[in-house]
Amino acid sequence: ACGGAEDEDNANEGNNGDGAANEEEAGDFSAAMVTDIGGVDDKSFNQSAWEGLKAWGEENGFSKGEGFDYAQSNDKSEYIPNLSRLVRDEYDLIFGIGFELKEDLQKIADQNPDTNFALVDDMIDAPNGVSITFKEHIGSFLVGVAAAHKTSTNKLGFVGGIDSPLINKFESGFIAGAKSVNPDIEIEVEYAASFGDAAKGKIIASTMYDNGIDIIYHASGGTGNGVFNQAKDIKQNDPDRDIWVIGVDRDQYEEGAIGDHNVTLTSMVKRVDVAVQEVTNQAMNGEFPGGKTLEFGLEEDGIDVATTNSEAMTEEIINAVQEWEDKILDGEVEVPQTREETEAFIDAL
Amino acid sequence: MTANNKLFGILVPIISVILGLIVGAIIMLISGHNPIEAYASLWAGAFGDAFTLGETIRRITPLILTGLAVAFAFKSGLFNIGAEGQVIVGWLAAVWVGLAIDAPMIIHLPLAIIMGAIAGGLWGFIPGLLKAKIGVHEVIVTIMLNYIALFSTNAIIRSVLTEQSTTTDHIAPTASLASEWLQSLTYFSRMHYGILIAVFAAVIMWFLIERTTIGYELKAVGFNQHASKYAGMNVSKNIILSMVIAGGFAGLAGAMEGLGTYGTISVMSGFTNLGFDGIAVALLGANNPFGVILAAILFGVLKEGAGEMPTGAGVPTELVDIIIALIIFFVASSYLIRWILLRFKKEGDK
Amino acid sequence: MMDLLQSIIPTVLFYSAPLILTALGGVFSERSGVVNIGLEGLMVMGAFVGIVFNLAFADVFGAWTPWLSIIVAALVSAAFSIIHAVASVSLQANQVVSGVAINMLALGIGIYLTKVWYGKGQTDMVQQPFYTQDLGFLANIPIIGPIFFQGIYVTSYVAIILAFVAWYVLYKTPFGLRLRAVGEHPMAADTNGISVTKMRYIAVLLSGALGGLGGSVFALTIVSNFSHSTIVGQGFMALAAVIFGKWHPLGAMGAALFFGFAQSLSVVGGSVPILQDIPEVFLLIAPYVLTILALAGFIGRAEAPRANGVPYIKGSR
Amino acid sequence: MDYVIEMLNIRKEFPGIVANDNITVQVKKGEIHALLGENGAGKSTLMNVLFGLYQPEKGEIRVKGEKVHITNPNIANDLGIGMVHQHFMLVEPFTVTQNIILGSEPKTKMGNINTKKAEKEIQELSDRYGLKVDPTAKISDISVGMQQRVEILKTLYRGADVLIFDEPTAVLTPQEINELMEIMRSLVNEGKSIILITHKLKEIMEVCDQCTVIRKGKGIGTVDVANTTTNELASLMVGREVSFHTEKKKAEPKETVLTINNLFVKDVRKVDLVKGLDLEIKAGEIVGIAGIDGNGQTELIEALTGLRKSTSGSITLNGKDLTNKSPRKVTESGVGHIPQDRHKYGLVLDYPIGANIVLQTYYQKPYSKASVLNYKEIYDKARKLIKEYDVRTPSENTPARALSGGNQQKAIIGREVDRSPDLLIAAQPTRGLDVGAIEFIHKKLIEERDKGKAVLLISFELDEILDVSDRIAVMFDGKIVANVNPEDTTEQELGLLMAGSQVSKAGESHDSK
Ligand SMILES: Nc1ncnc2c1ncn2[C@@H]1O[C@H](COP(=O)(O)OP(=O)(O)OP(=O)(O)O)[C@@H](O)[C@H]1O
Ligand SMILES: Nc1ncnc2c1ncn2[C@@H]1O[C@H](COP(=O)(O)OP(=O)(O)OP(=O)(O)O)[C@@H](O)[C@H]1O
Ligand SMILES: [Mg+2]
Ligand SMILES: [Mg+2]
Repeated sequence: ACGGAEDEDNANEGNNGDGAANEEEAGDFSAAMVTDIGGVDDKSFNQSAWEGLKAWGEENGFSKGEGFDYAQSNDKSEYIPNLSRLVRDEYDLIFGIGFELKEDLQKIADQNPDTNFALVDDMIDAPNGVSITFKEHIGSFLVGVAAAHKTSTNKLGFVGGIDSPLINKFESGFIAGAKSVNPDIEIEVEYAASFGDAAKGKIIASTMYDNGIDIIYHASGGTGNGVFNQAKDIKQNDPDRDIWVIGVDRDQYEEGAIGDHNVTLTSMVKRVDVAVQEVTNQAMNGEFPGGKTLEFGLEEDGIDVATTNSEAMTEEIINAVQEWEDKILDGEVEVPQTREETEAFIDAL
Repeated sequence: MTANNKLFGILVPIISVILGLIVGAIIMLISGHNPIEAYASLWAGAFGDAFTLGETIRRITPLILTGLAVAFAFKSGLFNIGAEGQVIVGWLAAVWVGLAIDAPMIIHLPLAIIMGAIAGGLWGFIPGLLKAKIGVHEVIVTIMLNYIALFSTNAIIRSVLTEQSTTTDHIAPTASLASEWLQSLTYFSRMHYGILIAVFAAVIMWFLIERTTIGYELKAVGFNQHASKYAGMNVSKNIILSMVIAGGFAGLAGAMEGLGTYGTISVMSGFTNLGFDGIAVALLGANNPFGVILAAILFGVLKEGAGEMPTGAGVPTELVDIIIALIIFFVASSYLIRWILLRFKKEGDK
Repeated sequence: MMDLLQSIIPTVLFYSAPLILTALGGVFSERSGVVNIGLEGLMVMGAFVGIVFNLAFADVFGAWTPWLSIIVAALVSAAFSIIHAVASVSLQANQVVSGVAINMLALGIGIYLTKVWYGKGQTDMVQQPFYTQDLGFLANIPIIGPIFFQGIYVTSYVAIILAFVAWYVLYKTPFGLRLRAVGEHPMAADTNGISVTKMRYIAVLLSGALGGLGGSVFALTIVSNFSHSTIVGQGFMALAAVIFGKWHPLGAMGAALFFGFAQSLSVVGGSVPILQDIPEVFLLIAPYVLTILALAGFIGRAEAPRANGVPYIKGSR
Repeated sequence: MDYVIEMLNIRKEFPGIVANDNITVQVKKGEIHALLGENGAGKSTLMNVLFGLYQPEKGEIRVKGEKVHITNPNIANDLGIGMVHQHFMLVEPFTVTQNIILGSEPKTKMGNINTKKAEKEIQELSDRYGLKVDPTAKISDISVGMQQRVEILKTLYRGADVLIFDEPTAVLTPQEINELMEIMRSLVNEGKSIILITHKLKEIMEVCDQCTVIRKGKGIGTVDVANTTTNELASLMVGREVSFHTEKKKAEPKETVLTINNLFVKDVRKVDLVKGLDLEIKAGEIVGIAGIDGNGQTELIEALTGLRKSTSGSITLNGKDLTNKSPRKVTESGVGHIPQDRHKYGLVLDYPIGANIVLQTYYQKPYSKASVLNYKEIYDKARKLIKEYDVRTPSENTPARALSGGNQQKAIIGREVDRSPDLLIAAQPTRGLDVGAIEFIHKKLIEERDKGKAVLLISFELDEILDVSDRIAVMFDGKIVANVNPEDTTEQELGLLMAGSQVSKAGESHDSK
């Protein structure tokens, strides 16, 4: 049924294990990535990262296995073997996708000073390693703005996966964004204690929507499936009711489709692909920013607010988002990243 | 007859493994993969070089211990589905000690290991106590305790061991089982001294069960509680003891992960599966400690080698899970294999 | 209070329905004397088949797709459970072992085929899941209607009705009497001319069908796609419900509803004033702690069917 | 000839053993036909062949002259053959009715079980043959005797003309045995035929018309019961002369070993079953407890051996208090116990016979030191006892499960006696055993007595009580209601006492409260 061009590409991977004869001479630079649990088809940042790496590879005339590749982890314990295998296969730059790989990537980077490493979503500390992070709080702030404009009940919901500093960043930005537009808006925050518990996500969403919340922003991976499910169910029963979900990491428009409607208001998109491509190019050109932390935000095209649902994201909302985006870029607004900062932020409103 | 049984005892697992691999190959053929390539890459993935060998051994270590945890409880008629939760609390306790205490290695490391075992033992004590005193089915209690261990441990990691972070700091070197020497031998694999502990634990289990009055009582209670009571044994005590020791083994498995492989503990979104794999290991090992070691080696090799199959042959790693499941089936249905073997033997005799 | 009930009850129902269905399967199997640790795997198989069928045929069958999906899932899971039946009934395998293998096999096959067919680790979301609805005139009954019959999955009531059907079958029909006899004293049944093997095969197949139903209902009401994390532990919870419910269909249903209640309380609890100050972790573990306490406190010793887990070998004592 | 059943030249093999070797049995209509043979002779096997549970390797079965192939119990049922098994085939949590109709249930139009109709039919059947069965009772709640009558009803309900009884009296009290004999007679009067397996020659003499004797799987022949004697039957069975009366010297009781004072014990259901029992046993005497099952014997033994707590009263052994001590304490104080259920209590069936020999002493020297077992000592001991007590087993490594009931019992007796306890409690020590084994066990009990030990024998077999005891204590309703000398009493009198008909004594114990 659905599935974009990327998916079809993926579908072929199974068969070219022997590696088709490559038309072009491979250059002497190569890059690879290790996924966290989920794999390159997780419809989330693993997939996004792989798309970036693939785009880079194709730009430079490589094919999978020749110049770029990935190793999939099905379990935490597989990070080290995967990273290590890629080192031994003499890749010049190796990405670890996701904060889960932090410890292991750090270890491998220390052990292999001649190889370059990059960690997405967390920091490593090594001269041969670069940290790639995103300003999720800013993206979340902007979708908060969108939600504040869209809500008719002035009640919003936030569903987090595991209560952690990273997810708190999403929460903080979202609350700040919504309250900036309208300080009277109430925001209910729930954590599912898991990134894979759709049932829990559905129960939380059901409770939230019952309590008059009309827009839920989720930063909870697979748990979010349950949120979408519940929203679509309500929509199915009552097509006139305005119920929305805000997606995370990538554009979750597809997940929101229900008949002629779509409950995905927008998504806070992390352009991991952009970041991966960017860093790989730098490394290839001998400008590897070793030891640095790269923060991808609005300026770097690392954060985006999806507007695929053009019916829901009206001109007016897009303009409002744009307005706040400018304010942030101008430094007029300092978006909070923790709960304490958020409290202070709200008090200052 | 007994000599025959011994022979069967060895032949059945071997034939099962072979059958499992054959069926696995058939599945690959049907789904359009090349089984020879796949098994070659599986082999390379497990034994290809020093690194993979080291990683394979690392993977075997906790499997031996959870296998023992299930096998030990089985010996006294108890089914320990709770190894999973016992691993988690053992891991937590070991890392906690590794982080919180400042002591020379000679004290710190044993203390951390023992605390892991004690935590696991405590997690086995609860279902043991409920079974012995109130007769609550241990299967259901251990299932529930798995979840309780998972969620509680996550909460402790986040709010006690760290400040809302998902991974703890690295344990002090004095509590670490990791060894630079082993790592340098194996090109930075995470092989650690835990394998010695695991093998030692198997010897301990064998000695306990086969050579001591404790084992005599535990087995008797497992076979026949009425007769055990009649013979003056304390049935409740033995049920509890069995679960505590079983939990202790699983707790050790957790300690191996915490002190050896990772040096940290992270918030887990799901189970480690070490406990569930332990069930399979125990079964394939016929609940015999040395059988458990062999079974753990087999599963460790298959699982470690599987990582190489997608890149090496385009075969999804799950094929190995299918093969392991099939092997378990064949072992469990050894009746069939025995029957066939007997047939062959009869033909041969004629 | 009304509001609270109105938000809790439908949640309890949708969460519990898959557990009820699967637990009923467990009741049939264990009542016949075959231990079924493999419920988890049967649910996985059901979820996998339900989703794949739905994805493949949504265009053909339209609104009927989810119903056909769960039926096909039930059939395929029943066929899959034959493995367990052959191993534990005909080949005298250790039934726990066989069940563990079923769990591994189902997940292995599900993900393997997903990767082979779709080229990725999880499927897309289905276009034809189940939706909640108001149940006709029942929804208009004052007080009860809004709580029990508005915004409900029909599958939840299917599960509850099936629980009563299972009770009727087990306790009122010759088939049920024979099935229970086989689980209590297979030799007695055998000497009365009842085929122990046949009854146990039927029971295991029923558990396969019901487990498949449970898994597919879970997938099509809650998750909407299939991946390695679609079914994580629900089968074990269903098994717990079987035991908690003392191997009785209605008991198992009660236990499953209780799990659903505890689960939803852990979410709704956050908005109930008294529960608000309790650290989250306590609400999270509440369902599991409550189950243990309930077993230890009120339910006490649960007697399994006497021949549960014992292979029947003709002529032995 | 109008034979209803003819089993001609039947051969049945099990791996490594020929259980039935060319056996022929012919049963006439309306007769009670006995099957006699030692333990393991092949009687049950032969009947299982007739009932369709086993297939014979050779031979022919004819029912009413027609050659038949009975490949499963359904066919046997259809041919009018019913079997009451040695080990009851009853589903405990089910009701009497459910057990009886199982497999051929009457249905309503709705397809569910027509329980009402079934109950009515069963009540009628029960009344017709005087079986006194309550169709709505649960099996787990009724006595062994009634369970057996349920088994009989099961066959009658299926319209059996030929009933097979496999050792029906082994588990019954004398009263129940008499009732059963009555029932059998009335069945035969109604035109049924019966095949009866029993080890009790007296029963054969009492009710049977013909008797086929089997020895080690071979048919020895069929005799007309009217023209034979018990002695002849016994020597046919074992192939040698057997003495029935146990030779023993007169007892010489010495000091008191066991004193039980006003003991009260509750059963599982928390009902008092032992109600103020007093008993004394001296060194060098065998005290037999006679009584009908269910009068508190089991509870008394359990209280004596520490398996159950008493609610009041005291138990003293050699002057030391043993009340409510743990089984281990009791054992260590010098009590040996041959339990009535050898499979449940006496043995760990999955342990080798060697390990079973040290079931109570494994933790003591020389079998273990500092918790480490010494297998050499254990197996040396086992080999010694196996030889001494003639336990027939391939080796001391053989699992206890593989031994026949008689040999299991001998192993238990060896274990208990070898510890040389001051008090030996023997509960139903010969249940289900053949005369040879019984003879051996009685001899051992008397030897113990002669060594100056106290022996408490509990048995439902009046013969055994009368034969072995030096003194008989009659137990009724939780109390010892009479002490009688075996030489001065008759079965008749004992039976009356056991039924509680001695009013004056009952009044006496009433005062003592
Ligand atoms: N299922 C079986 N498998 C193997 N051998 C068996 C089996 N059943 C019985 N036997 C063997 O067949 C022989 C006859 O056993 P059977 O049970 O018929 O004896 P029996 O005459 O009924 O003895 P008892 O008086 O103790 O009931 C025994 O030696 C026994 O070992
Ligand atoms: N499945 C079996 N396999 C091998 N031998 C068997 C089997 N079943 C029974 N036997 C043999 O049957 C014999 C005993 O059978 P039998 O029914 O005669 O026992 P019994 O003396 O009547 O015991 P019980 O006390 O249970 O009445 C033993 O020799 C035992 O080894
Ligand atoms: Mg017999
Ligand atoms: Mg017998």
